[in-house]
Amino acid sequence: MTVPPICLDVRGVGHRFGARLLYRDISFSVGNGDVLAVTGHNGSGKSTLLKIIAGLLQPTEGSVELAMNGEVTPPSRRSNFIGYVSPEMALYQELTAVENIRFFGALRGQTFEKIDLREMLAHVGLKGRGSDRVGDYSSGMKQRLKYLIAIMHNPELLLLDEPGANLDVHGTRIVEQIIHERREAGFLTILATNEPEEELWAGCVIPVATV
Amino acid sequence: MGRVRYSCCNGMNDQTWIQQALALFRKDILAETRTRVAFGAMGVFSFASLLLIALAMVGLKGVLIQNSSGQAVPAWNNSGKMSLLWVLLCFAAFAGLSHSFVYEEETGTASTLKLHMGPQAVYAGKLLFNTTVLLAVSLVITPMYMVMTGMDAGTLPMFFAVMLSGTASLSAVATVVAALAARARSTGALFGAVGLPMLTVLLVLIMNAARQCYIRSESAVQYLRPLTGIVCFGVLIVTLSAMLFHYIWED
Amino acid sequence: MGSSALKGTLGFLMVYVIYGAFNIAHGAIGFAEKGIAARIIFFHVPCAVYSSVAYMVATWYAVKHLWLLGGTNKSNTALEDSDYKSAAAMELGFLFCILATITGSIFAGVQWGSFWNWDPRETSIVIMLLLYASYHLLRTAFTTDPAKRARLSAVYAIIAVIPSIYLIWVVPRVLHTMHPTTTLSNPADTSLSYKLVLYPSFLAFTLLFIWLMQLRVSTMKLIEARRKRRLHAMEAQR
Amino acid sequence: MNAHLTALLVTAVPLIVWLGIYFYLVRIDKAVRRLLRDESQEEQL
Repeated sequence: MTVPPICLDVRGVGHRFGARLLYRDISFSVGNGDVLAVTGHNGSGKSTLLKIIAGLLQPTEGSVELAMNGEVTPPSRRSNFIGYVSPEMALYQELTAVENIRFFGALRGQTFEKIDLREMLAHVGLKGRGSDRVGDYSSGMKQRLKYLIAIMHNPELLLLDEPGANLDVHGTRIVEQIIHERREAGFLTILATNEPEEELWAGCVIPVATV
Repeated sequence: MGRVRYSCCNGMNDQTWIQQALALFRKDILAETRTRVAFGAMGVFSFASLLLIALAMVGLKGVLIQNSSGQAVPAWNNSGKMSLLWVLLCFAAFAGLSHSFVYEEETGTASTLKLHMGPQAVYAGKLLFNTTVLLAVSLVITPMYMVMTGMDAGTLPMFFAVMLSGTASLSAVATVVAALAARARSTGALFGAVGLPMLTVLLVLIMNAARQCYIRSESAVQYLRPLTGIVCFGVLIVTLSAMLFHYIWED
Repeated sequence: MGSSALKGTLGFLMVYVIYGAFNIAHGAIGFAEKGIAARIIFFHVPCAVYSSVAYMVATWYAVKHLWLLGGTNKSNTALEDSDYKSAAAMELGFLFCILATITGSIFAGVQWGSFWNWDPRETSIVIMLLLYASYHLLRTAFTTDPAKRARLSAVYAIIAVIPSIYLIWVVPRVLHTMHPTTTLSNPADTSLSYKLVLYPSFLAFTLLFIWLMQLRVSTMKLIEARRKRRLHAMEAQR
Repeated sequence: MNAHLTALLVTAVPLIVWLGIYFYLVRIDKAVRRLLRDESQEEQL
């Protein structure tokens, strides 16, 4: 088990929507085994910052670099190293859980055996529900499936926007365990949250404030 | 999966955009077989229009008119029928082809796709899907139309060439306009209003080519020239769309 | 244009063209009403030409906009400027297209006895009118996000170049045309008295186009400035 | 009435229309210029 040195470098990032300035000059650098929490009140731009880190949004100022083994990954290939759980990123309602897993796996070139799938589903507490359509899932089950899809390729960087959304006690514990395992393994995790107990999962906290 | 395992490859390698596009295509086909929204909407729409056209033109049966060279020809003739078939297919395309982009935006899966694949792959996958659905619809509707209106196919190779190139170009235009319209709030109204002017030009070309199906000609050039017009139109649209798609798709 | 001298030139030039159209140019042979009808070409032809030139201008600025977006240093003013110029050219194209359609229809009514003949050029100009209209329709759909509106309308402008090129060059040749394609495109066939009026007319319409475009871009800038001021005021209140 | 006079009369109608448009445009142009000047001064303040 060898995880290469990971380094996420956020340099002077600022973003504005039209004339509205969200924030400016956010800089930090995190690496292997770090768990970082981004906090701030509603509308402060936590989710936007995660999107910028994932490369889904171009920041109006500054830059974000994800380096693996000291090599900077081009933004087009960044998604191979990223897992992302967010309320804005939905799964396909009319497909079953397994079909969703297979589709997103296929986009990364992953193929799964039945036994793998069973193990993965059990891990997030969806045992035996793999052939149900996601549209019939409860919101908590959808969130669990999102976790499964976000971590199934063991991403070096995991981004969690509102990590505990819609989850029950058992679900929260699974998330806690995932974060713990990733920290042990030397992966990087970033959460955006407002919940004080979720902030406790993180090693360091970055407050985002509107200018 | 139970514990975090890490291996360098993990059975995962860089997917080319073609493989990603094919995965998206397979996903869309699978979803389409579940919901049948696009195919159903287009099928019902074009069948209803087919009935309307057939009924509206019943009165023209046997009516003769003078053409530009003074000969008496039937008013409800093959090239007229063919033109109306294309108007029908054109409207059918606009009834169903926006679905593939709109539902990604509406259900919030668009941002998930953005994370997992590049814009070129998305464009290629959606174009492939839309072309397939439109071809399927025209495959069902055209024979029905021919039976109900008594339209002849004329020169068969030309007929098939027009159907194929026309359908492909039609879906190329509809796909890029659908992607544009899906980014707006009032998608439905916008899609038709923005796309139809572009399609009108294509329709003029297609009708011009379709007329050739019923004109006996010795030289192949007579057949090829109108076809190249259609094919060039489609190829140009696809090229420009592929080049510009990331401006449409990404924020 | 900037200087008022050019605006004055435009004013006098157009007066000269209007005077010349009825008093300098001789009645053309082969046209209805002893060639009186042909005098409309001094206004119809520049309008028709500018209805397609405007599209090319709009496309140029649309390409520039996307090119600036892809660049590394994005200046907001340059991005907005190219967007406004593209949109302004599209509006003027729409205007000239309407004028060309009306003048053409009047001419057709006098010359061929019917205001609408489904002549290929008439067909292509109404489709062009539709293309312009759909561009403006697309713009109205993105009122809340000017950057997105600018980007998407630039993409549409560039993609719609293909149908508009087909409209200008292919469609009129695909269908049989009633228009005199040679008399005006070949300068040797045009009599001197016509050249004396037609060329100044083109110049006048060029000046008019530039002036109108400047005016429109300025008003767009003013509208955007007001919108930004309102947003700032709202932010300050919070 | 000779043909020359008719031609002059026919000329008068579009001429008046054009002059109307022209001076209308000049007025708009002046107003826009003034507003733009105010705008840029406001930014400097």
